Amino acid sequence: MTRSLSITVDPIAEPALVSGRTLSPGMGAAVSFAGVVRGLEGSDPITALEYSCFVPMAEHQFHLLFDRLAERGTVESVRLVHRIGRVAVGEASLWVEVVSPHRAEAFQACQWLIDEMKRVVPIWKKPLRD
Amino acid sequence: MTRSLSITVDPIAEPALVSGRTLSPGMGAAVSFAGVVRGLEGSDPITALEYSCFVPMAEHQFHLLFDRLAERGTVESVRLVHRIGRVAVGEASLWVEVVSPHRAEAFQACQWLIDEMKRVVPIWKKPLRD
Amino acid sequence: MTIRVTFWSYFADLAGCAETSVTLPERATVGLLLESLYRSHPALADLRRSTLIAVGVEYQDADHVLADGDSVSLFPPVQGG
Amino acid sequence: MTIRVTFWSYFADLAGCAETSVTLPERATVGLLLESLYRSHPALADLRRSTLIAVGVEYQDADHVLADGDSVSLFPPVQGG
Repeated sequence: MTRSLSITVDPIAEPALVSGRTLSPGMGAAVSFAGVVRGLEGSDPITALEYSCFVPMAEHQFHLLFDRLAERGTVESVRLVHRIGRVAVGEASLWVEVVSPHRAEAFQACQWLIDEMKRVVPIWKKPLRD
Repeated sequence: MTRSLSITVDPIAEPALVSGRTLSPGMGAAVSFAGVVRGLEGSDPITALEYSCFVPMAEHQFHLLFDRLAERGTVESVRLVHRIGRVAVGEASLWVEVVSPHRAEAFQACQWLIDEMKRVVPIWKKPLRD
Repeated sequence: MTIRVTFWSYFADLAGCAETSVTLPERATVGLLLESLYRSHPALADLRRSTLIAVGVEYQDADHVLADGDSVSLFPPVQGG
Repeated sequence: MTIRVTFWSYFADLAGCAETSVTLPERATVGLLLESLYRSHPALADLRRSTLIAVGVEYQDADHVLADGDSVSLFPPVQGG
């Protein structure tokens, strides 16, 4: 399973990421998710989220999750970009793509990865109202 | 709910579709799916799939499905492109994107739409081995 | 009345044509149309249990009453995606 | 032995610092470290049930035995995505 991980302060360039996708001939499904900062945190309007990250541990924990995906044997490729620092409303903080032979596996793996990330990867967010 | 449907013989330009996404400030999740022609149909190698389509009925049936998504009230936007005609191995035949406030809804709606499409939308495929 | 019938996907190969017309009594049902078609195109009869039927752009079943000028489509299970 | 402790996210605000050092007897556990930290930083003690603890880059629980030079992180539930 190929894996690509980026934890970055740069904006997430989704079109370029999509252009960069490579598929072997056995692959039939690419599921991707973009998580975008909403203008409300609870019921309060915000302008941005400030993401902080314990980067070495986040990278390690992401790779432990990728290891578990690889063990399934049904995922050909996973790519994940998490933006940190200030992310304005309407901008993506997270992009995940999973490529598999069949769509059910790709959907399930993509959702599993996001759920697990939200449990174990040390990233936190703070609402900004400036 | 905004909806965009294209049934086309042209290649699916995913990066341009992603660039064209618009989100209102309440939206937090965009899930997209690309269905790609695999090099094997069952256990036989193929070079392409030839998709045929009863276009007016396909459009009508897609819109009935979009109507049902709209009734949920949790989907802001759905965009779907189905390529017909000859689609080579490694090329996308289907692209679907669902935008919702939260990711669970977006994942569920995207999968539901594909499942229902495969039940009711009159499109058929024939393996080509030339 | 005259009903135009279109066969989609490999149903056209089985029927030996992509389109045909069937003359039926007024207020005939889809079921009556199918009986007529299965006599003239017996290869389709074997697949009747998996056959999908549309009148215009809507799915219909055997009880549906046809009207003069209706276009009926017969096709195998769909396979989009 | 000396253990370096880092507080992440709003735990740094509650602790009044992002990092501190604690001197403990050899083979002290994470639990003993926490007892010491909760005495010196009582605002953290209220959140002990939701506190996550890592030694280096691995999650550990209170039974984990520390070694000299270990870096321990305390943080609230994570919120990525």
